[in-house]
Amino acid sequence: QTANIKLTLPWLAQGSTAYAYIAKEMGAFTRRGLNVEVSRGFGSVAAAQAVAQGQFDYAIVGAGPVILAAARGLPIVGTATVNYDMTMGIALREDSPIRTAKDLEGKKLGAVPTSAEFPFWPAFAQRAGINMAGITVVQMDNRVLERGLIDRQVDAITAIGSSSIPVMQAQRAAHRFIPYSSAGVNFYANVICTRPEVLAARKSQAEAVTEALLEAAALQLKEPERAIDMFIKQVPEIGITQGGRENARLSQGLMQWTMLAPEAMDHGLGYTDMAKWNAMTDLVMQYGAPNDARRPAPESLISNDFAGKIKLNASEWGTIRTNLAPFGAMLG
Amino acid sequence: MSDMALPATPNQPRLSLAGHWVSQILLPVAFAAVVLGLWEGLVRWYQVPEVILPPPSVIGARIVSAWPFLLQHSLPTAIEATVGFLIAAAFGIVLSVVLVYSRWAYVALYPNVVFFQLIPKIALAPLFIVWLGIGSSSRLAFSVFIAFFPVVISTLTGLNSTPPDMLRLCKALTAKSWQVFLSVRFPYALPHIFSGLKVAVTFAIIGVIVGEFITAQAGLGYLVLFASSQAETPLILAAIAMLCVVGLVLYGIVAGAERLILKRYGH
Amino acid sequence: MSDMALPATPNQPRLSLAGHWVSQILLPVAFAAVVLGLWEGLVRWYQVPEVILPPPSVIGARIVSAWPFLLQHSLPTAIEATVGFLIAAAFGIVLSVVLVYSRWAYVALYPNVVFFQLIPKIALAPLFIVWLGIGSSSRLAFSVFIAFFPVVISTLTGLNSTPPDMLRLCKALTAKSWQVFLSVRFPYALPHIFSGLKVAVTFAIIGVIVGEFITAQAGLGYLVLFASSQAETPLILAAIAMLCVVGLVLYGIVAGAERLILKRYGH
Amino acid sequence: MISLRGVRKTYASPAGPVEAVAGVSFDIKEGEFVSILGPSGCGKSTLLMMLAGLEHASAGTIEVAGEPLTGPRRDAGLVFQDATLLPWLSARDNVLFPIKMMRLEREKYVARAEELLRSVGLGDFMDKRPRELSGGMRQRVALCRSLIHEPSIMLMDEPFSALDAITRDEMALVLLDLWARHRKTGVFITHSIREAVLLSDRVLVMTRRPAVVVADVAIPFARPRDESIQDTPEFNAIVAQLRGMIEHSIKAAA
Amino acid sequence: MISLRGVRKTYASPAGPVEAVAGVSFDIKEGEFVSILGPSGCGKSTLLMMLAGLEHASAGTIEVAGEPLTGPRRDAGLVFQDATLLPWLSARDNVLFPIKMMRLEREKYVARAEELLRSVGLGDFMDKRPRELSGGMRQRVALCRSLIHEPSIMLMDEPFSALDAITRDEMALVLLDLWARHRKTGVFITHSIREAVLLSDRVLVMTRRPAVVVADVAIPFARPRDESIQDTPEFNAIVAQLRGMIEHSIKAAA
Ligand SMILES: Nc1ncnc2c1ncn2[C@@H]1O[C@H](COP(=O)(O)OP(=O)(O)OP(=O)(O)O)[C@@H](O)[C@H]1O
Ligand SMILES: Nc1ncnc2c1ncn2[C@@H]1O[C@H](COP(=O)(O)OP(=O)(O)OP(=O)(O)O)[C@@H](O)[C@H]1O
Ligand SMILES: [Mg+2]
Ligand SMILES: [Mg+2]
Repeated sequence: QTANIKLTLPWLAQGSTAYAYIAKEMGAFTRRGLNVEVSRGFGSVAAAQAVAQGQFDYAIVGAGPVILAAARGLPIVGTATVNYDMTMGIALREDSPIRTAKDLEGKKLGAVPTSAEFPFWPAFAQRAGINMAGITVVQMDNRVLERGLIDRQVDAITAIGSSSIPVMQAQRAAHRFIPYSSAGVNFYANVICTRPEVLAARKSQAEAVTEALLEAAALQLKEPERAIDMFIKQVPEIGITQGGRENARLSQGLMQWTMLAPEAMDHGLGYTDMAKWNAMTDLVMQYGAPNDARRPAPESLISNDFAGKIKLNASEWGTIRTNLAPFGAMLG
Repeated sequence: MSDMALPATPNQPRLSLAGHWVSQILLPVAFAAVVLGLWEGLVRWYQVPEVILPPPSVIGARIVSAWPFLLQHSLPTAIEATVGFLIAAAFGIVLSVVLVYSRWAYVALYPNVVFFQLIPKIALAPLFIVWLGIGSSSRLAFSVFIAFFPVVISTLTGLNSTPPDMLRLCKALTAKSWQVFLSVRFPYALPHIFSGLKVAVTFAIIGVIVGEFITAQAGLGYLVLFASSQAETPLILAAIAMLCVVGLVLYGIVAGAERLILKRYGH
Repeated sequence: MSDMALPATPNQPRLSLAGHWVSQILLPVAFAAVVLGLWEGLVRWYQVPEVILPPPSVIGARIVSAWPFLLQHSLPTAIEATVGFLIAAAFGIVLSVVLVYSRWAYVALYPNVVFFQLIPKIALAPLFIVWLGIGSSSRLAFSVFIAFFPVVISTLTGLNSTPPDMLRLCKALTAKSWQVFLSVRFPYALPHIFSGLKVAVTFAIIGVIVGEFITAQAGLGYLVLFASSQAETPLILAAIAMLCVVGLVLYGIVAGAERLILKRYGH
Repeated sequence: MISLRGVRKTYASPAGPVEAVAGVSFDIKEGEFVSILGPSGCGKSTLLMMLAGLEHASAGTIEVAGEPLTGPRRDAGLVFQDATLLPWLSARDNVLFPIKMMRLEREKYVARAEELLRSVGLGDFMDKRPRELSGGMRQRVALCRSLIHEPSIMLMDEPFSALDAITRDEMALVLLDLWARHRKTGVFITHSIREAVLLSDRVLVMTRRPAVVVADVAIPFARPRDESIQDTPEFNAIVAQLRGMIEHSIKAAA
Repeated sequence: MISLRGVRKTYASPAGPVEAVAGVSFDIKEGEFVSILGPSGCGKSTLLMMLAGLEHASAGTIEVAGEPLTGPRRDAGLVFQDATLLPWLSARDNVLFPIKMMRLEREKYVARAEELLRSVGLGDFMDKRPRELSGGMRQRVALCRSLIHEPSIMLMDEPFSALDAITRDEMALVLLDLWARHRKTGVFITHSIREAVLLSDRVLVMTRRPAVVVADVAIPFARPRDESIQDTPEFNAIVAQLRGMIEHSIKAAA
């Protein structure tokens, strides 16, 4: 018999999380006896909360929110890491006089407070040696963030590259991007997670969900154009918007660029480097967490039990790297 | 200013003077057309980019090209708004009846109802999601929450506007409470109830849309948000136009029901 | 249900019977206290996590601890809402006067005003930011946009409710239009204008908050959103409580002005 | 026979107690038509409500046929200043409204309702709604309604005050005629001296609030009466006498 | 002298033209007090508005002192059924309202306003607002207001209809007294035959809509008059005669 499962994304359906839909379209769930309902999310933090509260069985959210939720004592646990960089960073207009992170001093910076990169802006600023005192941070809604940059209402925005860059491209606005990772502030993106009690009680189901998603991610890597077609079949509104397909292609490519990491290439898709996770936990505890938070032990939060089963060979990785090169350029 | 005119009836100034339905329908439509024309002209003249403000013709074309899609997304919005409205109406009317028949409840609750009527309830929308999750139940609950208060307040006004002599007559005839309610108080309250319901239906739609902005996977609010995420302003405006249509249709249904029922109840 | 009572005046049912101000103030406050107590008790009993629903005591503590901070963020919200309200009131009244004195404008514009009154304007909020930028001007414009229509509609009703015989008298005395307006029509319209203004002030606040949700660097809407990003539910609720206070204060000012002016104008 | 003995009524109001009726004693005989005259706000309506059992006397007793009155009397027919018809019911259904409220069998009363409507000249208007009727017609419907359940007493609180003078004169004749047919006991409150004299067997005059009865004048005209008596010197003499009493009582109070 | 010759008035209404007044001709002499009686909706108010120059006659002519009337007459004083006082002005300021609207100098008229108010017994109420006054008092203020600018004609549209019968009788006496002092030409619309007879030099009777004048009855009582004439046989005879005419005209039209 099939199990009914609810899965939430961190945000609207985008190329960067398209494998959730592609897994449905290619039958990766049904083959495993799963009937999965994929829901759009309303922010990483909220998605992590929603899964902890049992409104969903599974979620795909960034590592930061997973650690933050755990630090607040919410029951949450990761099963695999799909993408290895949130592509957090500072987006600029191409003609911007800001060349380096230091140049941000004294400027106006737009940000969406509920988005995942916002809490780590101070971490980036500190490590990049920026004096934050003279910077004005303007809170903005997702719906107007990029517009504000293009219209010069702000000098720069903090952004998730895989979301914001496609939007700017669609408006033919050339951009530059300063990733947080350039200052060593780096977070895993897209961790598949659930509640500990689900993992304990239905281990095989958790494994099946993880595998199905990774299988779809692999297909996405190997056949990006077909993957987009499958995605649009599941989410027709992507097709109806004028730049929808292009947006999805960009978002997918940008997120896939982060998969060209030793974790996936050497150990197989879904693999987590526990040392990096430990560093991310430190970052969260230092910058993102409230005073009453308790540091969650990395081992209690994530494991490689289900990861690494799907591997691509070197020539496949080679082709993929060539295909993805333009996206890497966009991320600065 | 033209010369002071003397309206025939105080509340419908000079419409009667303005003559036939032709001018009453044609003129406002013509005015709207002129505004749209100006919009089209100015946007084209100043070459305003489409992301900022597309001309009406582009929005129109987008409505046509996305029509089945818009229709499909109108459905959940319309259904949720309708259900939210109906629940708010039922709850609101029932609470009013309780308040009218129980003096203590009235004194204890009414000021609190007024208080809620005054506060900016929209700020609570995100919490509904936290409490009730992202399903339609939280959108419904929020929509009920904001549509509820106008129903209570106007139903109470209505139930309290029965002529006192009529109530005296009923009392003298030793009528039962429920008889008085069904045959006298409630029918007398209908005009007030409907004016509350008309406010409630527009509020219910606002509630659903705000909810859809936050959580939905379908519906016109979702579509607006989705189109925003793609910076597709023509689709945003097409969805908003559709939203206006849904709003007017639902309002029209309530106003039509009002007409029918008030005709029956002879006010 | 208690026995049917006979209200002395139709619109103030049994308040007079309920007796003194004590019960009229004490009872609702007691009721609110009971609700808060239940909330506190249930949340503690079921150990609901604070992120989901903190007990009132925790919210209270948060209000105390964040007081200077809350106060500081209340200021921009209150100021923008006030300015938005004032602009909406001024524009609304001026437009109504034009409509009342120009028959063509009336016929052409009034149905369009009603149309705008009915549509869910909230969906247009992000476009205001796109058009007017992220400064306070876009929040103000949006707030004016949604607070404007109730002012127009009720001012029009008011200006058209002068007793026709009074207008006949003025005409017989060969009074000038402006004299009639200043000495008769406008003062007669005041009760209606104020009922529109009371709606407008609550709408203006909603407009500013929705605007702040979309973009702001300060203000209570910003604070709610910011607290959401930290999943700090007690602070969200503290900010919302503050918002209610700001809303009630502004409403109270308008209601107070109404009282004063209607006393002067003897309605 | 109805007897009032030392009836008082004091209302509680936010500004303190209001004494509306201050010690009234009189009798009304079976089948007698009594009018009550008095200045505005003197307590006439209060007195009528007490007679209907809708208000309790604060002191004193009201007895109906020797029994003290304790609650609403079902055998009273009420008529108010505004016709208070239900706008959504036809004239016929409005007349039958008391039957519904008293949970009696409608069928038994339909013929009587139509008969009553015909007797006041509304035979062709039975299916009309109140808004399709003139003020006078509406008040005729209210009169029929007050009689439908064969009450033993009609209590009328300024039933014709809202009508224009000509219609009002007509209505007095309609009532005179109705009363001649049904001969209920009648209590009729009015501000019009002429109306009181034309209709009544006795006229009571009340003072300003708190009300007491200052005059009890018998009207000697034979029944059946018609409008022509209004032009007789006797009629005008009684009117002049009553007017004198009222003015005197108002001045005495001031 | 005011002359009406073949005056008609047809209103345009959504349901087609409504003929309100259908050919009326009569004269009103300087200083004469004329009452107009007629059924509801027959066109009396319309006629009065035409006399005030506020409505144009659809056909026929209205001449004042030989000059055709073309627009509002500033020398008319108007009184309506509801006192239509401004609720936020004191009695004094309400009386002075026409002065303000006519852009005349207030100071010159304050004394006259107070004098007028005193003459109707409102000497102690000049600073009161309308809601602090009784219905009769409000209507007295309206009468004073209509006289403040020394009009040559008073046009009164059922000024006492909204009052109760006793107050109404009082008001008729107030008006009789005012008129005795000021002796304006007066046109007085009423539904009350007795009121018309008590006040007027002439009574015109109009038919149902479209209105024509069916009777023009001179009232022979000497001035100054007082209430006592109401109890005389002559008075009642004229009332009976007029009532007969009205009933006849109503029946003829039906
Ligand atoms: N429910 C009540 N509570 C307090 N005072 C009341 C109440 N009902 C009536 N009164 C007061 O009692 C007095 C008498 O009122 P009532 O209505 O009996 O007078 P009335 O003679 O019928 O007057 P009118 O001629 O104006 O109808 C008035 O002063 C009124 O204000
Ligand atoms: N502005 C108008 N437009 C259309 N019809 C009108 C207008 N004013 C009055 N009428 C109609 O003209 C007729 C006469 O009205 P008018 O007010 O002159 O009657 P009236 O004799 O004063 O009645 P009442 O005794 O009720 O005051 C009525 O049928 C009325 O409906
Ligand atoms: Mg009374
Ligand atoms: Mg009239």
